[in-house]
Amino acid sequence: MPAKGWIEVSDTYCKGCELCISACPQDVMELDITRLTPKGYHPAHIFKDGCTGCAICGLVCPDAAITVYREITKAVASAEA
Amino acid sequence: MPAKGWIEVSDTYCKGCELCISACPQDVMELDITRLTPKGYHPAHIFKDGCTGCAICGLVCPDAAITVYREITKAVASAEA
Amino acid sequence: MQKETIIAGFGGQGVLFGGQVLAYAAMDAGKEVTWIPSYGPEMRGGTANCTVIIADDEIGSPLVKNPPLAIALNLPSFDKYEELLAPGGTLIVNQSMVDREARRDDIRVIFVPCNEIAEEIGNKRLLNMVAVGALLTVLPEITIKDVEHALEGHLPERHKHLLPMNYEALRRGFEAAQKVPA
Amino acid sequence: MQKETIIAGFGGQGVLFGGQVLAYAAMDAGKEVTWIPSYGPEMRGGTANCTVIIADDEIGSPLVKNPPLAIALNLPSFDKYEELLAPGGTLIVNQSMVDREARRDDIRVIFVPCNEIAEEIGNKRLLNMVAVGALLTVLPEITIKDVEHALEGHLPERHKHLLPMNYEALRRGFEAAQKVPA
Amino acid sequence: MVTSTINNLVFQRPTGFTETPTHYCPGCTHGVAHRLVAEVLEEMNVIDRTIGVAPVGCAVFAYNYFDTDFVEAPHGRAPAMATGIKRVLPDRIVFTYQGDGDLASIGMGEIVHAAARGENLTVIFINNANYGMTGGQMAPTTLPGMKTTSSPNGRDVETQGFPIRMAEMLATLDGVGYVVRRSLHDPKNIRLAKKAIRLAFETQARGLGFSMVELLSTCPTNWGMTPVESLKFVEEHMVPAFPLGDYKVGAGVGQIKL
Amino acid sequence: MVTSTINNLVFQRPTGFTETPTHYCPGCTHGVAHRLVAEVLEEMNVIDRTIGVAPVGCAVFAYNYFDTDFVEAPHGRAPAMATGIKRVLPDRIVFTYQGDGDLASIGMGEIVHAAARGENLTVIFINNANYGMTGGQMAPTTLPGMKTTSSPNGRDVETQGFPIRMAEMLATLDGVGYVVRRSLHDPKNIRLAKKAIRLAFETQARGLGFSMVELLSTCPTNWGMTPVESLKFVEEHMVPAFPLGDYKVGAGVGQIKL
Amino acid sequence: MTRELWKGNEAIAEAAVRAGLEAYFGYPITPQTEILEYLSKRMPELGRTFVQAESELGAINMVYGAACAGVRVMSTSSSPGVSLMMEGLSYIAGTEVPAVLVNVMRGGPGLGNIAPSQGDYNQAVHGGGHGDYQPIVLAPASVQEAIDLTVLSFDLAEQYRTICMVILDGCVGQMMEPARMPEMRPVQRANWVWATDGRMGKRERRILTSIYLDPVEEEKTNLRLLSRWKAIRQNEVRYKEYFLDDAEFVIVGFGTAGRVALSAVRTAREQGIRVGLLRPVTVSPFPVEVIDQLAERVSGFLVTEMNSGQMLEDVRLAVKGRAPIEFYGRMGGVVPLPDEILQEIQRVAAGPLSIGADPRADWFERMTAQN
Amino acid sequence: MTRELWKGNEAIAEAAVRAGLEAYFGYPITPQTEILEYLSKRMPELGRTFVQAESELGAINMVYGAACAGVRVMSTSSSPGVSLMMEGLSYIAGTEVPAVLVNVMRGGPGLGNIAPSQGDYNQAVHGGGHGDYQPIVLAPASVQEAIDLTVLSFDLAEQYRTICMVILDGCVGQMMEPARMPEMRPVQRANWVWATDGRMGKRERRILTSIYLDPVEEEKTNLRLLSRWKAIRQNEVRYKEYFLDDAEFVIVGFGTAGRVALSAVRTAREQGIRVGLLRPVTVSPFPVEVIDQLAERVSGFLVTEMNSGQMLEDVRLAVKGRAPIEFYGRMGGVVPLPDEILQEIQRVAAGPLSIGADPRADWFERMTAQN
Ligand SMILES: Cc1ncc(C[n+]2csc(CCOP(=O)(O)OP(=O)(O)O)c2C)c(N)n1
Ligand SMILES: Cc1ncc(C[n+]2csc(CCOP(=O)(O)OP(=O)(O)O)c2C)c(N)n1
Ligand code: SF4
Ligand code: SF4
Ligand code: SF4
Ligand code: SF4
Ligand code: SF4
Ligand code: SF4
Ligand SMILES: [Mg+2]
Ligand SMILES: [Mg+2]
Repeated sequence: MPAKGWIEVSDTYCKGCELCISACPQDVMELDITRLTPKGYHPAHIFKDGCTGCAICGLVCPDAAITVYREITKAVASAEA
Repeated sequence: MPAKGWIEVSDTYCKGCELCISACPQDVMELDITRLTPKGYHPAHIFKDGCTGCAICGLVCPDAAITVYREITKAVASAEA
Repeated sequence: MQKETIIAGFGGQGVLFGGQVLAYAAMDAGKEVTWIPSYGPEMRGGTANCTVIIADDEIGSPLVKNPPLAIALNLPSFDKYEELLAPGGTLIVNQSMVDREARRDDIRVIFVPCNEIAEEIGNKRLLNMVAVGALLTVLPEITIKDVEHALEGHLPERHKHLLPMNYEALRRGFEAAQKVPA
Repeated sequence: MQKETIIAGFGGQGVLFGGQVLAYAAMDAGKEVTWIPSYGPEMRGGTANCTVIIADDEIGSPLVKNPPLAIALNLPSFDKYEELLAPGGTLIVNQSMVDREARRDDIRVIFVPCNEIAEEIGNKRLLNMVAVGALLTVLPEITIKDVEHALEGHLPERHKHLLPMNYEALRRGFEAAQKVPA
Repeated sequence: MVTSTINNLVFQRPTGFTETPTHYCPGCTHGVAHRLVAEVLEEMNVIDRTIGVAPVGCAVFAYNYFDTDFVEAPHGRAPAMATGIKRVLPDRIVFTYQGDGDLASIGMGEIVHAAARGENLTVIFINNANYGMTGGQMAPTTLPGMKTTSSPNGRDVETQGFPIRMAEMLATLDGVGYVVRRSLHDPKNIRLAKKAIRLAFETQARGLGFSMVELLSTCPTNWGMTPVESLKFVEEHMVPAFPLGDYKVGAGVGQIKL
Repeated sequence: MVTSTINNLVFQRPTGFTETPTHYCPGCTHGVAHRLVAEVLEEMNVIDRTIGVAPVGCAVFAYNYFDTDFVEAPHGRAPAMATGIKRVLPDRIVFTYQGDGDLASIGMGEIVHAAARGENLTVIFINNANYGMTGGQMAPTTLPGMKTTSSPNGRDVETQGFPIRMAEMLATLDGVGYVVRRSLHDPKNIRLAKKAIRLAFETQARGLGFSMVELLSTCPTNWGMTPVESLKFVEEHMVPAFPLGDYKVGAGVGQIKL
Repeated sequence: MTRELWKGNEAIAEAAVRAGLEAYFGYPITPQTEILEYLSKRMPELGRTFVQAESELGAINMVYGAACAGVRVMSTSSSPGVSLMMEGLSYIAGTEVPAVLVNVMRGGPGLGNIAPSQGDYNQAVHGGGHGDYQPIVLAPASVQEAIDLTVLSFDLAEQYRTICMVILDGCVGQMMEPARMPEMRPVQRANWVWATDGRMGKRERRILTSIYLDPVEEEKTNLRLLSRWKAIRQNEVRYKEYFLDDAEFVIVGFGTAGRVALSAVRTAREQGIRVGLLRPVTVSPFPVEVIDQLAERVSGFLVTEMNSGQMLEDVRLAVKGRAPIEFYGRMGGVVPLPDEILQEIQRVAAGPLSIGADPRADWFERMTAQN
Repeated sequence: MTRELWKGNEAIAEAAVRAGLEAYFGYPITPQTEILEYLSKRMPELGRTFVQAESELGAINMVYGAACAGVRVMSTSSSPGVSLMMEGLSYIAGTEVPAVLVNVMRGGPGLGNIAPSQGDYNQAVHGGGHGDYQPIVLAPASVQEAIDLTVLSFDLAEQYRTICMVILDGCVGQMMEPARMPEMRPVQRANWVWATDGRMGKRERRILTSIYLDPVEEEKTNLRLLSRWKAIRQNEVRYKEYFLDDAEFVIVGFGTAGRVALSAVRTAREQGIRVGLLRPVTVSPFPVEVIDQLAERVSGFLVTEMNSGQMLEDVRLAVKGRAPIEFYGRMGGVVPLPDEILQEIQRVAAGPLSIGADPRADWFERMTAQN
């Protein structure tokens, strides 16, 4: 079961260049044409599940607009072990 | 019997640098300390027989001061042949 | 006669070409004219404007602080030039891009929905021509015919097929402006 | 008091150092002094000269056209400075290198066989000191002692062993000049 | 069995950056190069003692984006200015950030001599095959046949000359400790570019001589392409003309383990 | 059998020279380089349509010695001036004659770009490891440890950098048709140098691109050696540091038969 | 020729082509780049020489070379680029070959900005390069003038074997105005007696150089340059005057500052202020005589420039303390507007004016007070 | 300190070292090379920075970098080399960092020769670089003055965050005179609030740049430069006067031309001519006030320079037509001799003099008549 991840795209920095979108291996990104950034761009966002938190979008983003998180699941000993 | 040659060194150009002297394969050159050029140098000259007209002195002279001649001997048909 | 017009808007709204068409028309009409763009550093996007001065005699300054005429194709330009316009002057405003009333009452503000009209004609890039048409209502020295000739003479070949649409844009803009009560 | 001296000769004759020794002596004697070489393009060989001005007060021009004193170490310099010397001036000439008499009679020309004297002393490169010695006969403001101190203080270490020879050269030049009838 | 879930932050804007958004056009990989430099300076923990030298070119405002001291050099002279700084502050990290017009055209003399002198500088060289800032004129790195505003019929090598490969050229100089070429056109190459930038700064930090990373970069605006098309152009046309690789890795640099 | 004797003139001052004696120091091989150029121009019969560009350096007065038109360029800018001339007079033979300070230091930008543009020029490059004219300061070509008036303790590569090998560097450029290094320290090498100079001018005459011959040369005056010792110095110290050889011979040039 | 709408920069490029420009060497720099871009297309079309040089240093020395070859040659740049040409310009002057250089000035010093400026007046007029030499410097204020003066610059440069500079600001370069282009002149090479274009079996060899080791020879060269300069001062002074006949006050301004002043002068006239305008067209040689005459009768001068008062000094030299002089300048790329100049006119007309005053210092006080 | 015999060039080098010079960047050029050669030995001995740059362009930009780092830095060159520094100087001025540049001027224009000259006065004083800026320019006339002014140049440059140039001619550079060296000052880095020397955990980041895209910002910068210039004009004018108290005629000359004039003045005094000498030590700021006062009472000025009359214009600006001005100059490396100046004094004293005359034009006529 693949790692689950998600991202935040900053409206301050995103210029809607689509580089992240074309780079995302999971094809879960697109421009949010319903919104405009203060600079007047349609920012990128995740439009469906499947983000693995691989951070490739962040790697290719020329404007350092993306923050990537990944959910990590690990076993822990039960209390009365 | 080696070719016979001789050279002329121009007082206008010679600066007595001795490059020709050290380059002459026959060691027949030296500075003529008995003479001064208009510029005040002792010019190079041939001081003994043996010049072969190889022109090496001319080749190394930085001041194009040397003219080289070589005597060439060849057979010719006699008049009444 | 000397009349100064400033045309302002977003980079993509054809501000500079709108001004050039006006300049060509004025020249062909035998007038003196200057066209000068606001040329900033190599910054992409942002707002652009140009100043067109039409006169009978040698023109002095190619720039003016308080023009009698202006076209504002977007809100920032509306805000800026409503303030700067000379008292008694006229401001053509692209209604499609502004959501407020005029503030000054010592100038005349003509609202024209340039985008909508252009889209009706079938090419929203013509919004600048709509605005120019509207301007002509207060610039009698230049006739629609003059501008049409200018377009004919100076529109790049590859756009010549758009001439009729441009003509219509001019007319529709002119009419729309006329309808506005003085 | 201000006295100008020009020292001239071939590049190799120690013209510049001769002048510097004079300058050091003057300085140590508490005088104002300037030393300036003729600095030409980077041409090898050729003639060199320097001007030494000794005075009690601030010195104006470091150069003069007609010096009252001069040393000519070779023929070209003799020719040149015999002409330029101020009337009533004195010219020290290195007899070893010139084969002619003086032409002017409104100046004093002192012939000293600098090369020969230097060779007698045992180092022909000292010919400049011989000439300087001779000059002192007409430059009472500077004593032989002054020059000797100057040499002591400013001769490069590696040449210090030559000091006695230099002193002798000065003295021999001085004496030779004195012998010449005024 | 009980499981717990932790949310890990795996990627974020480098702290080596200021908060100012860049003035670069959308998709311009100048921004990627900036970020990589900021990440490296952060990882080496030298932000605090770094002085950058901005060029004249689109990166003229680089000084607004890095949280380090910065100066702005005359067109092409960044290596000379950096030399002046590094020589009097040898314990600082000094880098220049230069375009291809700046470094390979007007600044040729300064870059070659900084390299020949083995100045302990790091040079980030952005090769985007044109003069971006002034509107897309031909650069020494413009590809043969490539149309620019000053080679309107495509660069004619007969009259306008051939592209200069700076990395190869500088590699002939003994003063160079590290000179390589990388590209910014895809994630893999971006990772390699970052490694190279790190190695370049390590070269400087260890006093191993001049270091330069040439980066193949895009100029969507003047190329008249979308950012995505531009990356393709780099891959398909620039990489063949400017082969990626290590052109000189000095002995000492080879030993560096990261 | 009868024999007759003819006196053959086997060597003389080239007619490509004027009658002016040079201002060079005794034994300075600048003079040899001059003579070889004059001989080649004479043999190619182009004296009449040749324009030379003199540098700032000891060769500043080169224009006095060649019987051709001549201009005198600002320090290091000869390749730019030559470009200006050749571009408007493409059927003329245009050459620059430059020292190592002129070409490899201040003139680095101009020489690299003339080469990169593939200008049809011939460059005679005199490498004498110092600035002769100004009195023997360090040049980019000064050998490590070599004492000059501006490296009084010997060139310290740590602070004063490493010698630049121009021929090797320019050979990396596509615009170059012919670039080689020769030496003037003995008859054999002088003959090879002349062949190279001939080939360089032939490269230009055939429009095969930029051509340069780097010549290892002496500076007895500033080296503080006799002319003969200077030749030895070239052989023993300069040749190892600046290997003789052909660094680029373009396809077309390879075909030239003399 | 009919009027066409031309952008200043492109008009200069085309005018040079019409004037027989045979070779162009330049390097991109805003706000001049359109000239280079225009010629990168136009020159090859015509089989002429266009080279984008590696730098302004390269460009000016390519110009130097081509000038020595005897062809019509030009470079164009903007302030920082022109500063890089100073050594080359001094060599060109010392070698006495003709060359044309256009400087589309921008805000400075340093990298500054690309807005219109006149900050390089001193550099152009009083010689930014080393040594004694005086270039001819033309200052167009309109697109038509830019065309006419570009053509003229080649003729003057060749007639006097001198550098001829055309200095303008971004306004004139970026502005579009109706203008008439001259007919295309055929490219012909004058057979200059000095050109080093190869002997070609016709003549003795020639040398072009700026080195004169013997100071006496160098001084002769300087005197030769000065004698040309004398002729230039006598024959080539050009200026435009507006409302001077009855003027009580005279504004002096060149280029854009001059034409902005014209608008202000007209308004002032409407308000009954007897003010006139003198717009130097050649700023070097400077129109000294006309100012000299005006100084005898007017009650004040107002110098206006887009710099801190550079031409001001030349006006002061011409006025020689006979009339009060006031100054108004904007710097760093700020273009003065007619209203500002009008205010200045009113201030000056209101008086009082003092001959003793230091116009630059007073202006500085006003500028810093208001800021 | 005792008097030692120093050669001008080497004295400047040692004086800079004593003043705490931390870094030197230069390129060889006659007649300045001794400075570079001296420092190539001296600086490394002291563990300080010496770099022989690839060119003057490289040198001035290394100076620019080191100046931004906040250390005492200097370059030295001669005319053609200084012309190559114009862009860099304009940047340094626009960035408001202190830097010292020495120009040992030689005959020009172009390559010219290496003889003593004052042909770069305009370039130095009126700004050879683009844009509006004014450097401080000091003009020593003796070895002692060369030492003192070199030391002063660093203090002034730092105090006013400006360029300070020292211009001299080959005479002063090559001459030996007895002089006193100052004590060695310890090298200490002032903690400049502007220096980009790395944050080092102490502070926010700093930026040094000369670009101000917004013309209004650039204008503010220009005004900042002008306000410093105002202070400089008020505080830093320096000159030497000789026999001025009762002078009927005043010679104005700087550097070597000034001290040559001194000899002539003395002889003229012996001949009963009431002539005095004003020798500007700061040619920028120019000693306007003293000339202004003299203009009120003397009956004539004689300006003498080793150029074609560059400082002459500044004298004319100060005199404002109140007294006649005559000029005598030698060019191209020719050094005037006292006899020549004396003749000129006699000519001027004999009169008649006209206020209206153009001193430069009259001088040119005399020069060409006699030749
Ligand atoms: C001396 C000088 N010449 C020219 C310019 C104009 N100019 C500004 S940026 C630039 C070229 C920038 O191209 P590049 O270095 O490739 O950087 P890019 O914008 O492509 O990143 C030029 C020519 C200048 N500012 N200064
Ligand atoms: C702009 C400029 N900088 C410096 C100089 C001084 N200068 C004259 S020749 C020369 C160097 C000559 O050395 P090189 O080029 O090696 O020629 P060489 O004399 O050794 O043959 C220098 C630095 C100058 N004339 N112009
Ligand atoms: S890459 Fe960055 S800037 Fe471009 S769209 Fe994605 S988030 Fe926005
Ligand atoms: S983290 Fe990976 S998967 Fe998630 S959006 Fe970014 S690129 Fe796509
Ligand atoms: S020709 Fe040969 S043998 Fe004769 S002198 Fe010259 S080098 Fe010697
Ligand atoms: S090589 Fe030439 S210059 Fe030297 S000594 Fe021989 S002939 Fe004379
Ligand atoms: S112009 Fe080109 S290089 Fe400059 S920011 Fe835009 S895309 Fe990037
Ligand atoms: S200085 Fe050196 S290079 Fe110059 S001529 Fe003399 S020996 Fe030759
Ligand atoms: Mg680029
Ligand atoms: Mg050399």
